[in-house]
Amino acid sequence: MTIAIPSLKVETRTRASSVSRLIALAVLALGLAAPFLVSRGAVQDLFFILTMLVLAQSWNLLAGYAGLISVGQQVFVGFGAYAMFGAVILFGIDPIPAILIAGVLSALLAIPTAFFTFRLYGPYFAIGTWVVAEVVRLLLAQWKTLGGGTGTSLPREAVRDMAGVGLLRDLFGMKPAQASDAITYWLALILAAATIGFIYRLLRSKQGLGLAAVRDNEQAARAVGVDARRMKAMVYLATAFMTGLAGALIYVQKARISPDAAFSVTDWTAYVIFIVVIGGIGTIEGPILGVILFFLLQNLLADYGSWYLLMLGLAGILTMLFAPRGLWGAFSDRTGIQLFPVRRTLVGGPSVHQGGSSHG
Amino acid sequence: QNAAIKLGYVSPQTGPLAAFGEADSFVIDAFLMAAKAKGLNYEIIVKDSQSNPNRAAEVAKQLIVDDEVNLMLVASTPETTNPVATTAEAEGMPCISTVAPWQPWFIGQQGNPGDPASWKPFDYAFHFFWGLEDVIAVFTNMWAQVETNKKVGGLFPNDGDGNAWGDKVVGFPPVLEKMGYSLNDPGRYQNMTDDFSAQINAFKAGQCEIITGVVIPPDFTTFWNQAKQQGFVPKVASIGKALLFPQAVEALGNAGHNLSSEVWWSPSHPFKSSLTGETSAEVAAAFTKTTGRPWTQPIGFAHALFELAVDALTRAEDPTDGDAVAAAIAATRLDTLVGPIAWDGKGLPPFAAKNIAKTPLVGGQWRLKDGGGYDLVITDNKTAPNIPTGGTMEAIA
Amino acid sequence: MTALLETKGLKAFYGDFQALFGVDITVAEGETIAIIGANGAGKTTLMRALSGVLTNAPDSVFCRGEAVGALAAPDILARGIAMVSEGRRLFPSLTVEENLMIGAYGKRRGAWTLATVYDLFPILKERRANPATALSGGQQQMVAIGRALMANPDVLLCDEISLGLAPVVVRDIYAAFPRIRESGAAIVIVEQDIGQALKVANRVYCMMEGRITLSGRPEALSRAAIHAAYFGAQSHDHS
Amino acid sequence: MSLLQLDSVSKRFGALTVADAISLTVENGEALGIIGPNGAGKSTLFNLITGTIAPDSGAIRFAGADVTRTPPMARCLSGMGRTFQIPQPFEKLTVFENLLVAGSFGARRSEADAYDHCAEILVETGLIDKANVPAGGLSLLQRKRLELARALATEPRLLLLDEIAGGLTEGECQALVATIRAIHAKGVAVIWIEHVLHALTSVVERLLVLHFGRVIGIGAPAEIMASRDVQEIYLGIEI
Amino acid sequence: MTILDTIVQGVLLGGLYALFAAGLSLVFGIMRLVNLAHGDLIVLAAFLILVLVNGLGLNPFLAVLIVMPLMFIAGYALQAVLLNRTLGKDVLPPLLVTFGLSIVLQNALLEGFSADSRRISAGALETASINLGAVTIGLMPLMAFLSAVAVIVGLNLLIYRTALGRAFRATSDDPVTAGLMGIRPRQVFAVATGLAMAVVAIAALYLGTRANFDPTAGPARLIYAFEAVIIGGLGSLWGTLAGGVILGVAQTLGAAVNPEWQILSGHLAFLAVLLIRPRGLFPRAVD
Ligand SMILES: Nc1ncnc2c1ncn2[C@@H]1O[C@H](COP(=O)(O)OP(=O)(O)OP(=O)(O)O)[C@@H](O)[C@H]1O
Ligand SMILES: Nc1ncnc2c1ncn2[C@@H]1O[C@H](COP(=O)(O)OP(=O)(O)OP(=O)(O)O)[C@@H](O)[C@H]1O
Ligand SMILES: [Mg+2]
Ligand SMILES: [Mg+2]
Repeated sequence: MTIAIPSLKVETRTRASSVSRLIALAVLALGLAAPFLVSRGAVQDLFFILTMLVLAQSWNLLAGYAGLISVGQQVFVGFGAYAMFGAVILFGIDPIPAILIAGVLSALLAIPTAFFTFRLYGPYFAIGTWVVAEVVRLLLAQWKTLGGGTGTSLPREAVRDMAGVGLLRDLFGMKPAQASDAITYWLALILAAATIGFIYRLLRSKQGLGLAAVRDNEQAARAVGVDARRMKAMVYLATAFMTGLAGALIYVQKARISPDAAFSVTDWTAYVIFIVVIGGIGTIEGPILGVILFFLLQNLLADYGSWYLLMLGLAGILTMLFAPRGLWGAFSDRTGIQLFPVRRTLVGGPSVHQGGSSHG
Repeated sequence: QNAAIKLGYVSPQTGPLAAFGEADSFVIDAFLMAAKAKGLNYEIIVKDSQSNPNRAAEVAKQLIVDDEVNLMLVASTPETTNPVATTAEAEGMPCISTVAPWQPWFIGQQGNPGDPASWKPFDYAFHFFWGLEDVIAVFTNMWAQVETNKKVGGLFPNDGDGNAWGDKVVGFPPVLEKMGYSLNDPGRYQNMTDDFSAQINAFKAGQCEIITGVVIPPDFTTFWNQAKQQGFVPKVASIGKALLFPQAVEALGNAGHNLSSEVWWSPSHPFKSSLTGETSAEVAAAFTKTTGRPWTQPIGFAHALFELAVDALTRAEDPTDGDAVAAAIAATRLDTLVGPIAWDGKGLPPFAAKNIAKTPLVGGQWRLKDGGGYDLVITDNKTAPNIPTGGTMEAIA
Repeated sequence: MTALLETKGLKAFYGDFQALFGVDITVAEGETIAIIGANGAGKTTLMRALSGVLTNAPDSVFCRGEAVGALAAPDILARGIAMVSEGRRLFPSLTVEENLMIGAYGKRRGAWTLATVYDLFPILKERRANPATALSGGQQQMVAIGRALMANPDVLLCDEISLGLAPVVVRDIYAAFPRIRESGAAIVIVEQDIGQALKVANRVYCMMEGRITLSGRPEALSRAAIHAAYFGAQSHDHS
Repeated sequence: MSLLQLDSVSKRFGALTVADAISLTVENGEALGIIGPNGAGKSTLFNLITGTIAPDSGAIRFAGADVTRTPPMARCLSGMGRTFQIPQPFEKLTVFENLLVAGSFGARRSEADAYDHCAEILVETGLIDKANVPAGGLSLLQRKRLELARALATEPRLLLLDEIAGGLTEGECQALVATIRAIHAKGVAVIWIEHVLHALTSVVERLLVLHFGRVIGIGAPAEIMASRDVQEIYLGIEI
Repeated sequence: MTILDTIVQGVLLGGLYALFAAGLSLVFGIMRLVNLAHGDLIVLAAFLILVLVNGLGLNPFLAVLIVMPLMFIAGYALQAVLLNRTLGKDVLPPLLVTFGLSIVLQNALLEGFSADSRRISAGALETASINLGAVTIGLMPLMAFLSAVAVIVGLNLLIYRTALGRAFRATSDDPVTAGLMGIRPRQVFAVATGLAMAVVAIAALYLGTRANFDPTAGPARLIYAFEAVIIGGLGSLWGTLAGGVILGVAQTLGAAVNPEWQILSGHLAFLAVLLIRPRGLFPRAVD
């Protein structure tokens, strides 16, 4: 017996999401024009925000959706950065293609590291990722051609003659430093948009549905045919790729690298975790909100040195205790607003009511 | 009245390197007062690197882009000076840097430090300090005062300083060999190592009577205690970095007696400030009076940094033009609190001639005072005879 | 006279799922009560509510007239109510003897000590140094009962102590009950094994879907009524 | 060739034997009922069949292939659908999405292909009104229904049901029986663990009695229910 | 016989690591709580000892006796006020809260004590040693090792011989049933963390006398402590000692080859153990 449901339809969009789609496009357009509209300082601030956003979205995908709590993501930032430096210094490749190479190499690095860390669960996994990051840091610190523990700088010409710099100079009369700022900024913008786009698409795809199932109940997910291990491995690889790209991009802009800086737990993992947790883990909106708050906090309090970090630590603790779903989570729970909805809503059909509680 | 000239200053004021930045606010306050008295209009924007190289690069960018400073000043350890100088160079911002031996500063900023043929000078980044050749000369001069078997044990970590000191080309090994010392270098260790038995065993086996290296304070404490426990007591221990600050030596208890170290500045240095006319002794005394803390070596260099800034900016045709300021820096001839400074390539290999100016270096030994605490006594001045000694080298008991 | 233990309109919830809908029972000093009912009737939930594992409205459970509904398990235990949990729940990292000793953690004194418990279940003395989980199911159940006795309770709550045990073993365990009663404790047993329950109880409550549907002295209840209550079909016309 | 074949499968948890050399054959399209006291090892048997736990010895064949060591995910893809005794919904996903996971992964379809099929099952199992409600907000009975619906969405050849009728009203129970019959009528083999005997016996062709992890009887329901052993062990009533 | 000396020094170093790890192991074993602030708490205790030694001129060994109860109280309060709220199925809250705590502690210490690197002076003991011919054993490292053994023997006696220890194990197995025995799990957890902090005070003494420390020295110690716990296996204190020794010996052996390999060898030994035995060398039977 089959029951025909002629008017059945599945919708994934809400009014808020249609609005936010427009807003996103406008923001993107405005973002692209930013180097012509705002000061260089603002462009650099935006670069910082965007790269941190990429790191935060990646960690959020890993921890918030795949349940893999890593405190060792700095391994991909540092490795990506070193791969880029290696490609530029040793092979004379232009920094921009070198960034791509770095992303790919980071994803490749994820294979052997997953081999170790995926044997571990929960807190063990977290510690395991940290140790792996230390091992990679110590190994790279032995690589004398890239400066060993001292670190090294990108050749000045590499950045100055980077693809596109000449073009910008000719077209808009930008100074090389300004032009390379603009280029790295655009790359960061594209990377951030692509990361969010990728994560959003993933979550709305069949794989995303499987991922959500694994997050909610791994045992049941396996029982209905979801390959939880593969799913997690895939996410781990994807985040390694995105994090590696971000790391390489950040260090194109910094132009100087050392193992301690590139593999800093504080800069590339602790801050990122705070951003995600304070903003709202397990949502796409959370890290966006979090990174903006983080930036404001940093600017307001940077001159207070250790007080700033102390406040950040306290804010993280308080959020975890009193609003474990973060600021966006709390907001969304109260208002039902979601800018990036992933719900599949069944509408139409004989007796479907389009009930109000369509938000989770 | 002209708009104020803006100086950006980056140093580690918090974090593990904070001892280096300890004198900053004292030096800056004194400088602003002196500048005002002279009718100069300067604004100084100070940024804390938090001892973090990432942060140092970031604040340097902010100073250049947001604050639009006219000149970048940076001090203390390659971890701080290198990211800042790299950023300034990329941005076309003139930069004066100090308190890092020149090799880790210069070579450490090259794309491929292992390939001297690829090294290039900088257009905007200038550095003044001594180099490894100086510290080698000072150390060996000190060692020559004591009867030893000329067997040296080396402690070089895998960091900016350690790699430079231990370098087979520009570091200690080639020079020591030439001078008839044999160097026992077990290899680069990581900072914050908990056990030095491998090194101690190697030094014992090699019958080393002299220990040298560039070690961070916690590691030196670990090493020195362990060495004593293992019955390894060299006649001479000349260590860079770990013995700079009196607090660090005091942390060794009585075991700090007669340890020796490089001395780049002290109250007995016979130099005067070009800005205030004060002598070294006067500046040191003022510091102790204001802060209640003993004098430290970075005071003189932080002070000199500002002397150089004023000098270059006054001479520059247009202090707001980076190229003009860079040209003025390159043409400097100034007698500062740390000695005469000129980027004239004196005592330097050709590749570094443009960007480095050297300051005099002597050697000293920490001596226990009767009432507790330590004195740093200058024990060797062959490298800079104008700086008076306060005693001669003694072997460690 | 106030009852030793009493519930008044006791309700219990698991999230938004209601498992008990106003249960009233009383337990008098020295009495043995049996609670029977089909799977999912709410018997375990009732036990958990009585023992403080689930907290309730304060005035839904009374112990000697004191409202104890909102107290946590250790406070309930301090008032002399101990429980043998469904499924035994021994501590696997403790030996048999340690499992027993931990029953005395609350330091209530009385007739039950290690010696008297070993006297009641001699086999446990032989196995005292073994990890508790290395014992057979029946022996484990003895440990669970002994552990609860070590607290010298005034009321002993037993949830399905015959669960998964062969009838012979069940008989052995029930053989201990007269001795327990002699020590003065009232006993509340939850049983699916109706035969056993009816043999030892002074009074029986039958539960169905979170409510008491039948109660009385065992000899006064018809087998048909109980059987019906047990399997859930056409039971409502009894009670 | 039989659909499912267990060959002397055993499993122990420490000292506890929960499956004791169980051999069993289920044919294509057959309906088998499993009964046994609490803790007899019924759910464990399901876990062994579906791969949630691995047997200590013995072999399991499904649809002609040896699946003794294959993971649950692969067994689902080869046609086993199961419900959990304690419902395990994906709490943050809606009811419809819960089915979509099963319908797209378990039945190897694209997501869009699974829409119609999943909506049909929602109607069939009476959950269509709750389609857009997060599963975390369902009552226990609805959760159990969701378990069934989700198992169906994987389009199984063998459906394993673990105590899904408990707590239903008579009317609901009959509706459930009708649903399961309809599924069975389409040729899906069913293994059903149930305490609600009248519901079970009105569907299954054979009944298996499990006690202490051992098969103590298998055969036509009437025959099994009449056996003395079963009456004594399962009902605990001495006749 | 340098190799013998290398191993002996590694074993002694392992004792120090085990001391760092013992408190962590206790807490980890009883409530599965991963305390990322453990290293910073060691540093905090070291500063407390320092204040007593410098301020009141106390002997450091005496100062520890005062700091131990202080740290016990701090640990008790920490668990009761903060950490108990984070326990549950989800591993994220405890990780994050202790991570936040680590940052807070480091920076509060920076504000309070500045970044200067400090040291607790133990006088002549620091450099004293016992000469056994082939090997020379430093007195302080030996005392650290013996303290580690003593702490582990003590904790094991506590855990396996006392009512409190039974309560620890029972609560760890099953908090709900433990409640039915009159045990208050939250209180038991607080006592456990208090004890762990008392052990931390002992670890702090040896940290502070062996090398300099500063407010940011914690995390570097934490990672070794964790490795020791995980190598040893969850809940096994002797395992933790073994884990510490494995780390220490791996480090000294690695350094004997080349100091570059010192720290790396420790980490690699850790990864190797994980590869062979993901649950550690002496895991608890039930978990
Ligand atoms: N932790 C829980 N969460 C949600 N529902 C629960 C929980 N525990 C029990 N229930 C439900 O509450 C109802 C009553 O369960 P309870 O365990 O009290 O029954 P019982 O009479 O003891 O049954 P049994 O004979 O199976 O032991 C059942 O429908 C059960 O499924
Ligand atoms: N993972 C496990 N570890 C240890 N023991 C277990 C485990 N799973 C089940 N058991 C035990 O195995 C026995 C059989 O359990 P199972 O769940 O199979 O029983 P069941 O027949 O389904 O009972 P019910 O009717 O209560 O559902 C029980 O004693 C149970 O406690
Ligand atoms: Mg029950
Ligand atoms: Mg079951």
